[in-house]
Amino acid sequence: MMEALVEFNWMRIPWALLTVFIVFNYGFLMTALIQKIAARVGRRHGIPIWQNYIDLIKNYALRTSITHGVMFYLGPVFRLSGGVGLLLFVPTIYGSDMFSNFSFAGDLILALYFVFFGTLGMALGAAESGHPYSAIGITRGLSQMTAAELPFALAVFAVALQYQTLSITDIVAAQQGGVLNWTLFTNPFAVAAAMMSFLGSMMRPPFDVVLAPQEIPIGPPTEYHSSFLAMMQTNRALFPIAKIVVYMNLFFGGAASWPVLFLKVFLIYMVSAFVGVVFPRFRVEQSIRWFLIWAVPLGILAVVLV
Amino acid sequence: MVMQALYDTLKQRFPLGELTVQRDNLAFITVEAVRLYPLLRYLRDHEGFSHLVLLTAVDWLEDGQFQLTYLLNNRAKCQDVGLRVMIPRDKPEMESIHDLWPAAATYQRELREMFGIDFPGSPRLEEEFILEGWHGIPPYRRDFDTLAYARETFRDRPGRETRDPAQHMKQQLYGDKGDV
Amino acid sequence: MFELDRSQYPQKKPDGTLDIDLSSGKYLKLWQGPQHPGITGNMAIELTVCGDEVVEGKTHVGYLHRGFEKLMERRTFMQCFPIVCRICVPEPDFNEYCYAAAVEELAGLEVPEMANWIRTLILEMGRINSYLMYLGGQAGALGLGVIGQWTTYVRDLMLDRFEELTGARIYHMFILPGGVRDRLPEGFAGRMEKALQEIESTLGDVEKVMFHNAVFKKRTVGVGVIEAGWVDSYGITGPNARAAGVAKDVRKDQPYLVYPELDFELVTGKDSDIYARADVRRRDLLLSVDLIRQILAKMPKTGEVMAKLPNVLHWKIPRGETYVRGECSRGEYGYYLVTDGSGYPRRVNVRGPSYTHSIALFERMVINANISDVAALLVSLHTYPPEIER
Amino acid sequence: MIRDVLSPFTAWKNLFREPVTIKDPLNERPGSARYRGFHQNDLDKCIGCGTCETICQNGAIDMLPVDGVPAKLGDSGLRPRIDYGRCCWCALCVDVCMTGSLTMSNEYKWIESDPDKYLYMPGVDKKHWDNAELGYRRHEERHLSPGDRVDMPELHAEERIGSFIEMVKGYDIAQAQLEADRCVSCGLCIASCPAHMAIPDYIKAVRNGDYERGVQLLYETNPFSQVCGRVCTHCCESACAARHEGDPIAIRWLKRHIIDQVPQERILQLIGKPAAPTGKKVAIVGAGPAGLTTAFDLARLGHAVTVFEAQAAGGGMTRYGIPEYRLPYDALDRDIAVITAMGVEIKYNHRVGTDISMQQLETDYDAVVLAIGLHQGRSTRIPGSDHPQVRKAVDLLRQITTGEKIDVPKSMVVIGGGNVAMDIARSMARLQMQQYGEIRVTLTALEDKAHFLADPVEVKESIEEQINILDSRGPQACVIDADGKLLGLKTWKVLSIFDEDRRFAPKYDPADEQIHEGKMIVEAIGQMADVSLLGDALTEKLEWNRGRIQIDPNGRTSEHWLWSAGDCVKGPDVINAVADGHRVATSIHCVLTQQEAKI
Amino acid sequence: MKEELLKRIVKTPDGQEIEVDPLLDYYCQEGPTVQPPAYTAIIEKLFNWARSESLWILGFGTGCGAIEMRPLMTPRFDAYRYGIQWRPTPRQSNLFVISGYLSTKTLKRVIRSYEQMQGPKYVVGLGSCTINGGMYWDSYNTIKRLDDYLPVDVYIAGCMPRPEALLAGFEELKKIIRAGKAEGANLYAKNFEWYKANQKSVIHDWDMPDYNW
Repeated sequence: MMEALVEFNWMRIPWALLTVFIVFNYGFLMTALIQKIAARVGRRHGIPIWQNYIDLIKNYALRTSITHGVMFYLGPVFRLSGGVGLLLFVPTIYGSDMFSNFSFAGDLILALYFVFFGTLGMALGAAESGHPYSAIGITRGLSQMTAAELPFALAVFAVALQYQTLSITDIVAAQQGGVLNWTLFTNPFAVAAAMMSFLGSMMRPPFDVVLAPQEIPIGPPTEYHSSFLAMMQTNRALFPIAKIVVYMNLFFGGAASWPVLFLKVFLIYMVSAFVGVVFPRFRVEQSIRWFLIWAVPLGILAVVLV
Repeated sequence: MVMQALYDTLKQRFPLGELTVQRDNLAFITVEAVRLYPLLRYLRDHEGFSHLVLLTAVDWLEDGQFQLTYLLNNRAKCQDVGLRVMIPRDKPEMESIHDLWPAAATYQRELREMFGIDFPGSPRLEEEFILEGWHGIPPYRRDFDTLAYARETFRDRPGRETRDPAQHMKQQLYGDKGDV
Repeated sequence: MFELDRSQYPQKKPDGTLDIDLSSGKYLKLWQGPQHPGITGNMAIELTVCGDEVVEGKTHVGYLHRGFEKLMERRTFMQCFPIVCRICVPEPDFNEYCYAAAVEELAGLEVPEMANWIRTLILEMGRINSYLMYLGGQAGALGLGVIGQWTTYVRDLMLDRFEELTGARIYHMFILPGGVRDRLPEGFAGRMEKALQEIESTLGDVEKVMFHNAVFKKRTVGVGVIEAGWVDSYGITGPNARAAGVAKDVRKDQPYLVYPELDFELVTGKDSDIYARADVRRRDLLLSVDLIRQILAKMPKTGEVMAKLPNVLHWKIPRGETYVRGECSRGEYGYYLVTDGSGYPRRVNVRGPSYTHSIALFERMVINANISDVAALLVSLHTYPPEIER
Repeated sequence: MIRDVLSPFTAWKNLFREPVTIKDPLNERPGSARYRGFHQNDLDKCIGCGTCETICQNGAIDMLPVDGVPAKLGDSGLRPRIDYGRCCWCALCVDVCMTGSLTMSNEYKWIESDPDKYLYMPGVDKKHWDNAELGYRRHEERHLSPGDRVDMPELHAEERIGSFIEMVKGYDIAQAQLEADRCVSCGLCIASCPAHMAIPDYIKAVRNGDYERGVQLLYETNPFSQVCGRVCTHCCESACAARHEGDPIAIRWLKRHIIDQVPQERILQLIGKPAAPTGKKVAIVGAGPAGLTTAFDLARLGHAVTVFEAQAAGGGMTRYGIPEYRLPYDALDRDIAVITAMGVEIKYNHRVGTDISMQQLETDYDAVVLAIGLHQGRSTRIPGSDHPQVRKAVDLLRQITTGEKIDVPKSMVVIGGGNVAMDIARSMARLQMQQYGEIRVTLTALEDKAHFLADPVEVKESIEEQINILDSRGPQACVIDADGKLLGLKTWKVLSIFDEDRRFAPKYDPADEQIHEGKMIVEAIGQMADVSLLGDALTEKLEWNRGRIQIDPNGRTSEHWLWSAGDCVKGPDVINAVADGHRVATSIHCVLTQQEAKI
Repeated sequence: MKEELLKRIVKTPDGQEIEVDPLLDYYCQEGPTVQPPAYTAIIEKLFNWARSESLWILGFGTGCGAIEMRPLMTPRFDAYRYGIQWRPTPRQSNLFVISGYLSTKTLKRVIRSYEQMQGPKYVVGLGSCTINGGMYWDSYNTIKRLDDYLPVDVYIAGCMPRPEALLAGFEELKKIIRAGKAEGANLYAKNFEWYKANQKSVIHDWDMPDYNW
């Protein structure tokens, strides 16, 4: 590791930025596509595929914005840096020199940290906005997040134990050589626990009580607007994909090329949409209970089995 | 006939006023204000009129009276009876019935706001219900002129004018012809 | 195992009111509405919450108050007819019917039979619309948006039928004192049948996705229970009462229009929770579909649609008062009309079922509810604010 | 449980179904056939009655003049302008429209940044939906105001033919209120009434049962309500908005109804006392409607009025020209009694020209009004028309009124197709019935049935009374036998009446010749004034216009002291005579008071 | 004024006492200012295009017209196709659809919601009642002319306008935005005094600061 730092290849920085750029664009298009697919279930066409770009420009183009304080301003920044950070410290394309980013420096723990980092930053920022809906959203978000992270942590623990490493790159490497080498098949319980957690962290029903437009519209980001919102939109394209990349790397054999990555990310993303479209949302204590009853035992089982 | 029978039964217990049978299953009975509460309770507990359909008021400005109408429904027999209570317009006050039907409190709040009729003891009577920041005559009273109020409070869009056909024809066809 | 004992909050003052000191920091005042997507229309609820639990709720209405009852006092009997339907947007026809029936009763007008059939048809079509809207809203309040997409679509099919029959989508203004405006257009029954089939098939999907849904059940079963004893004290009518097992339906109790000639059984439920109410409404919707089929099959082919009216420009009605009711999708809808012999109503009072449901009843039910359930609870009472404040 | 988890996923089947979205909702969705969209107005059909404005509960409709649509009788020239900032598309205006001109298209999109642009005059402001085929139309039957007139109770032909009893019974209160209820109070009729009576107002009085108010309104514009309530030519009814789709309101009968409801003494109280005397004196020649109206007006203003009447009773042509079954004499007497109660002195049996000269009047009075009517019948001048049994209708009618003995023929022929012809035919029929028990009256008219000059009701009633009406027959000669006895009338079929220049030049078909049997022939083809009373000097001095005295718009002749009014200058019509009387009275009053001021 | 808006001393859970003046503490007191467009015309053009293609409607059904919003956002008309979306919070919306009549009570909330929206923001008046009072022209409780209280960009006639008419209205609004003429927010800032005076003349219990973004 130390050598790696010494031999730091400065070319990695533009490559990393390119990664961010590709992922950002892919994220925009893919979320739009998923929205279109969900719209199809509702028997309509849905937004144009480029709608996210327009919305982004629009939000940056707004002439006024107000702030509720420093933390309010920092909230989206934290969120975005959480997203970017996560993306940069996981190997996006396995085996690719250009798109491995700084994964040499980051391990599972760091990734987990980044997953949580944005949420916490957001919590601080949104709390500053002073809106009761934000506050309620945050309390719900944090408690649900905690519950949802628990099985994920267990799954990661199981995987780390299984492959005896904390390096994501190594974990991916261990899964190469055929579909059956994927953690999905080598440790299905861990994957199941992690996917349950994944559902919980994607802010889709049945675990979207944090946003819940019908009761606390729309939770933490209630007060965010203009460029703050634009920043969060950007993050919304990056962060889920970064997270999915982690999942993909840990459980689904990683991706050795962009097309494979696109496909796998899309499919994993679709899992949450597939469930989300057809279920209403749990109350917060119901979802916590659900995680504790269904996901955590699986996680523990996974750890135990390893 | 059924309603007449009910009236006769009630008459034995309470002094009642005029009976108006509107339909086979709907009648209105005039009652004195002081008799209302026990009568309502009797109707609810002993005659099966357990559903308070509505409670509202009518402003008889010319007679200086408010008419309060309590409409009760007997679900089993599918009958309605309306009790009319006349109270003086200059001292609009009536006994509250919120303890007979909790839902009546809402009606009483509305009457208080829209007619200015007081129901001492009814919960949240002082709170604004429908209107906000209203001053002046309660709007449902007959002497409140909504058009005049609207004209003076809000602005209409200019550009409107109209002619009376007869006047216009007079002016066009014969108004200043023939006469000196 | 995660239920907290909250019985200590809030304490009661000696006079029975709740001792809520906002500055203690224990409680939070939370407004939902009027600008709030979870609220059914333009109204507001003011919640005092302690943690996730509501300790007190107040309904605020009046955002849609236009003073109909006052405005009608300065409009002639015919001029009132276009404005009454505005009292309830999603199901305006009951206003038209109840108002027309009250006027007809006091003026002694006999309505032609054909008109009564068409009126019944319109009322049932309106009921379907209203229920479809409700189903979408109920699912949407819990985050199941796709139901709303489907039901709004099939509701639109019904609106198309409304449009060809009455000439408007929302405010039909078709039932006027004396009868209805026109007969059914050519080939109406066939197109209606198509729409009904689409509605039925969509309802099948709705049943699968919404009613046989584990999460939906989790959120609604046992939540928001109306006790049977409340039905009378809170003036509960319609599906809310029927879901509590009280078979109360004006269509059966005091049959009006052509309901005596139609063959139907009341839909009732037992559990009186949100799920039961939704289910009663779904089955009631299917009943309406059936009723429309019956009406179209049984209705006469020809006949007058309007009674002979006097010149409506100076139509005077002798002194009298009456109350006319109908069973709308939310419960008992009624018009109390007082005339004084002039050309204008002396007083009109509109009894919308939401009046008691969304204020007295809701304020009672919301106590000790979870904040997350408030929107679903309100929707499950199926309230339309404009009929509360008029 | 498992089912509850899995069954929601069935929703995903929609992924493979085509969305139900409308591709191009902006263009693909025309409103339905009954859609209540934006308004259309057929400007030619619209009569500007303003009923739409009256019914609009939103106060959305204004009535405004439009370039190129002049006001004319029966059309106010106003057209509705709708404020789409008020309209609620309830279509009550369409339902209530008296002509069906106002309709709605099925267009419904109108976007505007400037809210002031929503004042819209359908038909005038050109829009792309002006000719839209679909859209809301009124139901075939007009529901909101009844279209059929309340039938007037009348004597049946059998009952009435034997006597001169008034045949029209008059409405009772319920009937009158029903009829008055039909009125939409648009006021289009006022302009077409020569006297501009306040028609909607007095109809309203009937509706409200306020007959005293009604009488007051009537007397404001017409002292001959008894007469006009029976025999008025009711131009108003031809301008009535209700006429377009249904019967016009029976304005005439309602007027009669009002006056029938109030006792004579009460009428006198209601119209009040005349003003203080002015000391001015006015002479009026002729106690017909024009003369007496002038007299009434001037007397109320305080002038001393003397009326000179050649006959033994007042009323002029209304008494001597209109048969009793249409206008009973006591009704006429009641009207005249009100006028005399105002202080008007009527000198009966005073024939100006013989009993007193015009010069005398000129010197004795401050102003003189000539209201002598049209009492001379015109002649056809066909061969044999100088036979003693060939009579003029006016003379015969006068004889019937005065009760002179008439030699009633067993059969007779009437020439003429106007109201006078009907009157004489029906009068003679009654006399025949009384005397012989059967009716043999033939009426020949130049015009065909569709163009009869007489009131259609008169024609209908005449036929009911067994009068043989023959149309398109041109009289050619009175057939007289060798003994000089009148046998009948020879007529030819009329081919056309007017030439291309609309001049009177009848063409006949001599092949179609008929002889109508009759022991008497009555000419009823028009009347003229008997101006012999003027005297030569005055006749010379006055200016004339095609046989009538020339007058200015106020009825003043070329002589400053002489006015002329009524049939003799305006042609035969009661209500016109009344209107003329008002006009002349106003003019005289004005002149007299101006004189006063000068002194 | 409502009790909760009065100045008061509040005791925090940890025993501190703080003075709270809700009108000052909870709201911003600064008035709105006119916001200039972007420096270069081409950027502003791009921005205007983006603004026009991304209309986020505030989910506030102020009147009956709201009922036609649902069909608009659902399969039949699917306004999402046209870049129209629905937002539950005023902060994130830039199009306020006033769906019909406004009672004075609602007007108060509408003003607050409008002021909380970020500029440039647009207002669409739906139906007759926003133009000249509509069928409530003689009501004591509804405003008659929306443009007295808020700057309005587009009106859609009808009672109520159908979803198709709404779409046509939005298309018209897009044109106006693209042409750079939808400067309602600046108009509001410029004529702030006039708007406030109008608002206060009908809202009798004015218990909020003059401007509360």
